[in-house]
Amino acid sequence: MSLAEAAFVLLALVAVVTALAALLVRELVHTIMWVAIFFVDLALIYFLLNATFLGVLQLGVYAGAVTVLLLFGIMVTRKRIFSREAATGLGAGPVALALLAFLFVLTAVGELPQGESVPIAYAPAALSAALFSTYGPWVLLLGLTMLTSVSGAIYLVREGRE
Amino acid sequence: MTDAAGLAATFAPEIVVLAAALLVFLLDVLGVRRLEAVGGVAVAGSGLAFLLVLADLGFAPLAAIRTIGAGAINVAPAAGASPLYFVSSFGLVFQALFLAAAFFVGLASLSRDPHEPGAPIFYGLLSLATLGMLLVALASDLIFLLLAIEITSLATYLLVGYTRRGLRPLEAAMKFYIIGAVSSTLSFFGASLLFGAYGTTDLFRLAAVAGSVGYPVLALLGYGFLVAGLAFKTTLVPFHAWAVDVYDGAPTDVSAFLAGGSKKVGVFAFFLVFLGPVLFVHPGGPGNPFSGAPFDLGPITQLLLGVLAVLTMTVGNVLALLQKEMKRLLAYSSISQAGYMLLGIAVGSPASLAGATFQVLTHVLSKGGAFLVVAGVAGLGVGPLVDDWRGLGSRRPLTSVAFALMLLSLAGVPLTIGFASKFVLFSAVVDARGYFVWLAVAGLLNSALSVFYYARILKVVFLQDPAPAGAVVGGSEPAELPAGGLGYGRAAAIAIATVAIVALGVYPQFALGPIQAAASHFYALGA
Amino acid sequence: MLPLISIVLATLAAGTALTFLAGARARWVALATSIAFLGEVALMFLDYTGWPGYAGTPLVPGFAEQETHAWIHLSWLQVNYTVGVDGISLVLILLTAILQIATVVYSWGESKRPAGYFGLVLLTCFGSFGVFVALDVLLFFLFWEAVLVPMFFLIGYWGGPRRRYAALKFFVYTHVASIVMLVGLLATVFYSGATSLDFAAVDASARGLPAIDQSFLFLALFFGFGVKFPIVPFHTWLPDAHVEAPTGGSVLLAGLLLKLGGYGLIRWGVEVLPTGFLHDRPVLFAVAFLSIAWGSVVSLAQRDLKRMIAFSSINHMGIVLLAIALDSSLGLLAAVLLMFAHGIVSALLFMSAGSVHHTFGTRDLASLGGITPTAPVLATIVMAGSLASLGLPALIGFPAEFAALLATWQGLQYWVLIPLGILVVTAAFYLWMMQRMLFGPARAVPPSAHDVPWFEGVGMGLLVGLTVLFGILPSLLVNVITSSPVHGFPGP
Amino acid sequence: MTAGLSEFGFLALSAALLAVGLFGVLTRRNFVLLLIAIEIAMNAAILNFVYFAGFAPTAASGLDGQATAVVLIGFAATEVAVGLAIVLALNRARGSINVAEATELKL
Amino acid sequence: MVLGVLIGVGEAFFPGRTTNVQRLWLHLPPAPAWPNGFSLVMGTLVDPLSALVLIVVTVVGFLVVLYSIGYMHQDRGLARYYAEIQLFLAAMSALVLANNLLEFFLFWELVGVCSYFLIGFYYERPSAASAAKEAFLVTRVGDVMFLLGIFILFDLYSGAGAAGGWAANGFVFVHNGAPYLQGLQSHSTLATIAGIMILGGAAGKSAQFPLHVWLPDAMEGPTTVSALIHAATMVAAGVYLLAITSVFIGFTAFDDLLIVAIGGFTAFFAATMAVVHADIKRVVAYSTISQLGYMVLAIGAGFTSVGLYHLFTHAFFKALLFLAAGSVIHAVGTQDLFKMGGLRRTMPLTATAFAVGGLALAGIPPFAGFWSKDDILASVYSVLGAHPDYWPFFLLALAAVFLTAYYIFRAWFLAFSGEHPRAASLPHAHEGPWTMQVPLVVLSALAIGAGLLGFLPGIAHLLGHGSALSGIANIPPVYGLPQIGLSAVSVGLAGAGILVAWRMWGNGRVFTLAETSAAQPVRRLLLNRYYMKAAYDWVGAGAVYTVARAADFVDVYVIDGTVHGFERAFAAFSDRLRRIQSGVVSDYASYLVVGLLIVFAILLLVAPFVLDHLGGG
Repeated sequence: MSLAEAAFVLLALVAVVTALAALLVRELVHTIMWVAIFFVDLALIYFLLNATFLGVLQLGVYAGAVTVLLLFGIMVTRKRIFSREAATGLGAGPVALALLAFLFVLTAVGELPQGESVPIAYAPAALSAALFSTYGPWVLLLGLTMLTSVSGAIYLVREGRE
Repeated sequence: MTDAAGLAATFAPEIVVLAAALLVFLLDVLGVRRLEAVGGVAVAGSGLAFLLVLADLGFAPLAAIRTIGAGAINVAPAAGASPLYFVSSFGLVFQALFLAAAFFVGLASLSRDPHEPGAPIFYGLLSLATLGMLLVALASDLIFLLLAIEITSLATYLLVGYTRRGLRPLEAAMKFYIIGAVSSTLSFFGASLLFGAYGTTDLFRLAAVAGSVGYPVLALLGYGFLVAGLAFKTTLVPFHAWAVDVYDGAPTDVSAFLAGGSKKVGVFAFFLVFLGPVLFVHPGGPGNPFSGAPFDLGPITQLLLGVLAVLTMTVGNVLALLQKEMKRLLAYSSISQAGYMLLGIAVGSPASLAGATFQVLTHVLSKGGAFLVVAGVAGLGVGPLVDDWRGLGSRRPLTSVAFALMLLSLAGVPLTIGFASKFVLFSAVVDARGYFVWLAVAGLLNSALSVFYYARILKVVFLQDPAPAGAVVGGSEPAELPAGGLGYGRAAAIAIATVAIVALGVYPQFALGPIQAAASHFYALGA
Repeated sequence: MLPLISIVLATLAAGTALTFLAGARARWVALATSIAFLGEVALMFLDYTGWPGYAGTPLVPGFAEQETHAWIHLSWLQVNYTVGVDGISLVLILLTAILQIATVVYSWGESKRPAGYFGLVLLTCFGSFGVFVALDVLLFFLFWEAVLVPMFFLIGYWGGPRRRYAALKFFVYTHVASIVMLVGLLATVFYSGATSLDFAAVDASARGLPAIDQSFLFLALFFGFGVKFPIVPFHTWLPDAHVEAPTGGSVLLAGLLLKLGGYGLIRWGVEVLPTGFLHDRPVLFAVAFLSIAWGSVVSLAQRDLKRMIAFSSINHMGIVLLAIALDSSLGLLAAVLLMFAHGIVSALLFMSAGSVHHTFGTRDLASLGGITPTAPVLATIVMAGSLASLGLPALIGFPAEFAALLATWQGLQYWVLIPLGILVVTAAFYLWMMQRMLFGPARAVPPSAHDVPWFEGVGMGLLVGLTVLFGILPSLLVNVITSSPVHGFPGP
Repeated sequence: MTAGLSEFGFLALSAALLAVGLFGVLTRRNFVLLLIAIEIAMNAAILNFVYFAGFAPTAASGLDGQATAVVLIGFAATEVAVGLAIVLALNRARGSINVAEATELKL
Repeated sequence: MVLGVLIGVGEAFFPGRTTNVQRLWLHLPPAPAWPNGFSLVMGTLVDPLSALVLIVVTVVGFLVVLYSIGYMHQDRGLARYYAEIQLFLAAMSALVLANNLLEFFLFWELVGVCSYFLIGFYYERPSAASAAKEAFLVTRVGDVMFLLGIFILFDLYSGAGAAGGWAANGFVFVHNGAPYLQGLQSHSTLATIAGIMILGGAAGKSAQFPLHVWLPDAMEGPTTVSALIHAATMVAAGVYLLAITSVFIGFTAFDDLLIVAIGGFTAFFAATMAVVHADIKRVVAYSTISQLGYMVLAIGAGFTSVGLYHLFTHAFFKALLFLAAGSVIHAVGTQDLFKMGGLRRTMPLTATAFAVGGLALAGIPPFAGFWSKDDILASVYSVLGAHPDYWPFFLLALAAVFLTAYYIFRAWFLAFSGEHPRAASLPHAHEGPWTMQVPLVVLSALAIGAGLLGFLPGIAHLLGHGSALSGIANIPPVYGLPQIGLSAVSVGLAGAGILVAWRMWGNGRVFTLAETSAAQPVRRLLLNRYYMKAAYDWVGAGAVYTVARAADFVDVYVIDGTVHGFERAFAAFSDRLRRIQSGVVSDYASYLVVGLLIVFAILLLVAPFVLDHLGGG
């Protein structure tokens, strides 16, 4: 097992654990902490996969912006910051469903691309150039989703009358 | 791609709608929030775009202003090029349908209470949602498709809750959002698995690669996730549960748009992903990964969609039978209608494609129209229950007759468009032979079943006398309806829809011709 | 040549629309439409037969008055507006015209939303006419369904206390049946590989289907048409619908709607799928005998006059089914004749039942009695109707029943004992009804009771006259029927 | 990385994240936690794109995957923003963001 | 009517002429199923048979109508009465003249309906309404059998025509001048059944056992109607049917035996019931049944013309009896013999007429009944050697002679002898107006002379030629000496009957059977008409109605109940299904995941399996 492999296993375990922790801890502020760690952890995996640009983006957007948004959401909706999520059982049904989904996806294990070599690294410059030429339509669409969400969300959140 | 004018020509309808949306927001920012102004802009935008699309489809009097040359339509992207979108006459047909729905809803909403706030955001989001739908109809790439769908989704989440008041709309928005977000996640996950399996997200390239390497489990899983994600939008059972609550809780005009418009996005996406370039045209492959037998994804998907279609029709109809609330009843009926449309996809012949598309047109006019009537009648003070509609036939005869025609159309009664479309659809399904005949039988039995609840509504509206004052059941029905009418905008929208229902019922060829042509073009793309 | 059928359709459609809009004058519009309709039907007869001096050979080979216009083109299917008549449909069209005018006249005094009432009556006749002339699967189905809607409203709005239940039941039953029928027809079209829905095309290609396919398809069609008949055990909508329907509704229901089933079975079942028909004949016979016996025996137990007549309709339509199932030309002739006869006679009976109800305020046979002195005209009409219904010679029912039973004997030998025996039961309940209601000391006669108003009398009198006319001169109809281009008939 | 373990490990990670996300959606009652669960699942999809981009057959398709991942990260943030807007509006209207309590619409 | 008499008389003077006039009623051009075309005709066939009966119908009809003018003058609804009578006479004449079975059946039904109307003339009386219904129903049973007989015959004859096709004129009795006689031998079973069916029809119309129950009840109608329809003409139509059938078609041996059996038995059976009844009209009605039995007996034994001869005479004296009884009823307002008495003093004409009728009925020479009845007995006797199984029925018929004489004179003595009416409340009786008296006189004359008319060459020719047509050319000269012994026996029996009647009832005596008498059960049995009416009522009103009620119950609760059951089960199921819409969004998400798993399962597991094993779509 190479070092990269070992790192991957470690990071993967951390990702799963933090994800579960984020959902299961009862202190909502702790949840945000776990989520932040989860996002950072994923960014590390992206680095490991030689996707530097994405790793950075993950750190900026997810670990940064999204986490702050979520924290904001929790703070606004809870009178006390350290309020606790009401204990809800795990439920055998949901667990079973999730496990089944997990197992179904795992059946594809024999058909993954053979990782003979290290992941290809792409120059961030090439990626950004492509984003504004070949993949321009995607970015345009992304812009439109943002336009939609911003205009609507602002209106929805805005208090009171016009 | 190089010629900006050419791009502008290609995207003319989308640009018009986007411009309308931006203009609405601009007016809002400038403080012009009058209903007539913002609504007028949005309605004019969708109307103009509608005409442009019709022009591009080559309708005789409009063809002079067509922006896309006939030669540029129905051309599959060249191998290697990755333009992410293309113009097909089939997509144009759907664009026309989407724009029609948007136009009707926008027009009808011109009659809303002018003092109620939120007109700019309503029309702005409506235009943006429409824009997303238009883009869906252009996609030739999975990610493009999914992102365009998300534009519509985000806009409609917000539309459902835009009144900001009242528990019901916000609860509906919450449910819509959660289920929608999970579904979009599943869709993207599916796309990622397909990307992993075939190394591309371009629909035409996917088809080409699949034709050579076959269907690994990874790809199957990817399609499975896509089915689930798109099924949410199309309200297939068991992905449907949100729809009833959302149609019920949303402002009724928004429900009309959801049922009449945005739901069809899912239908189109199904067409695009599972029919056109991808599956059925390139059957065969190396083999079944489990048994080693000759393996063909086409029949499997057909079976899957067939099962979902029957399940959807049946559950939708059965549950509609017991509904006491008008909007929820229509919502269930809308779910069952989705089953009919899926039937056309499951069969996957040019004929059934045309039939399903025609059925979509029926649904736009009839279900959308019905929700518009419900919204208008609710504005008159009639309660939410079906029983609250007692005796409306004698007090609002014209509205009631229009409503009746819409319901009869949904039930598939002759001389309405609903009959014509079901006829075309079912005959196409039967024509496919094999076990599809049983699908058609299931569809027909379901039609028979659906007549129960439509007839019940008609019975209440026309045959029962208005409840005496004071003996109000459930709703808060005043003894006398207020003198006011539905409003000119709404009346016009309902009238247009009704006329279309009858006219296309008597002479369906007018719509059927272009639809058939578009369907066969679409089918020819992958050949 | 004039496109007579389209002209009739246009007349009826325009008349219906005008009637709906005419408000208080609706009845005059309806009457004018009916007279025009009757006149046009007379023209069609002239055109078809070249009366007088008709010798049984139509001037036009095959379907007369045929018109074809393209309607819906699908890449895999051609749908046309194709209409035409032959002797069988012509006779039933005549029935439609007669019943329409009789119903309009009879209902002259309708005061509850007359415009709607008369409009729906005309609409029903419009649909029936369409069914009889349609020679295209889709067009046929379209008119078929178009009959349901007005009848639904007629029962549901103008009906008795349980009208909504009855209307819904009627609608659901018949709609389910017509769906099955449509499945059957479409499956026939597609399995046979026909690329057009025209009768001629479907007929030509479906005859080549293998027997087992035809058998299943025919069963589907039989169910679809059978519920309209109605066949036991799918008949329970009929008594309820009749009991609750207004008189005009009952008249059209019994007189016309039930005939649609018979006509459909002959035209689209037996003609199109002859092998399947032969294959399924045992089922038809069983159902026919069951219907004959059941309708008659159950009507014996009824207290409600209309319910009793409704069950007797089941009995008579059972004989129609039996006659069709015999697969003989005499049987087919008998079936059509019987449908015509039953159309007139059941209309007459339901009208008189309606008049009894108007006059005496009840249709309960247990409480009615001795109405003859109060309402001699009504009593005479009831008697005429009953006697015609139980097959008295010189009235219209006799030639039809005679031919049906003779054909049964020829086809089935001693099985004829069932319908023959049931004739006695049929006679029994009519006689019992007359004894109960018309004779004996007067009971339950309200002081305000009077004989029928003139318009009801005229409406019923018209039918009585026709009952006698066609009873004495059945050849007027028979020659027209047998000139149809139907297998086994002399044809053109 | 050699074949075998890492493939399995990667697929296990991706599937596990999806499963955890779905599990969270099914069991959590706090709207914000639901948002988090959805994001976890979304990250599984993004991870897929990044991973498959790394082993894509051609450079063009590798760029495809990475570009998709970029767009999806952006989209996820947008989606969360809309979700939070609904959270806030709901909180204002109901005083609670427990999704299990919002059952005005049912049957 | 006058025309009818002329035709009949004309026929008598131009013997052997057969006039067959017919017009096409219904014609179908040739078709695959009927290569020669197919036509039904309406025609009139005047031949000796029909002429004879036509004379009866018209003469009696005329007299009865005349009588009605006086008898009915105080009734309401006279227009209806006369219209119905005229309709009846027209239909009856047409029936007699019909030249084919279909036409015959048509008018057969019409006279039945007229009978129905006229029995129910006093429709306000529940008993009248009920009797009318009963008459129609019972004859309907016979009609249905008759119809089946027609079908069978039609088939046989059409089979005899074009091979496998339909004969051109399937039903006509006389075709090209010759009767249809061929074709039956090869279908003896069918022919036998056809004969039985026709006998059934005749039994219904002519009130033969076991379909006789309606006739006594039919006396609810006006007496004139009883005289015309239920004594002279319509009830004779059944006999006429048997006659023409035997002439033109012929019965098989078994059928003949059956006809003899029914005729002979009915003759006796009806007479026994006449013995005990107190209603003057009913007594006469039973006697009608009994006399019809004689006619049937004769026809069954092969003596068609003899049966018709009795029909001819019987029509007159039975009409006379009824009209006389009507005269009594008209005068005293009751039909109960035990309330009458001594009427010969106030109503001498009527008493005489009734006595003449009674003597004719009893068969005392030289009254009409003697000739014809004796002829029957003699002719049957003549064939006993060839048909020993006719013996019992011959004896029954002979016994009936005694009973006949007894009951009719019992009636006479009860009504006319003695000093004064037994019931004091009776109004003072008097003779009716001349319109009633003239028919009595004329009919009395006929009752005396009609038997002798048989010796007239014209009438004899009618009879003789009828028998010649029948092809059974063995009508014996029955008035000859060989039968004188038999005649003596029958006249003796009749005289004994009269004597017994006089002993028991003469001079106002009233015979009362002791309560303890062993004959009491027999009397009750007879009074209750052998409980046959009760049994029929039980079957009709009880059993059939119960079955009908049960069927109705099944219809409402089982058939419709099944429908409603489905509806309810469906509603319950649907309600359960509805509850999955819980309103909790987490549940919706879990449905979504379930759906995802279903999709996977189908894609990965089910579909490949199905497609592998079932060969794909």
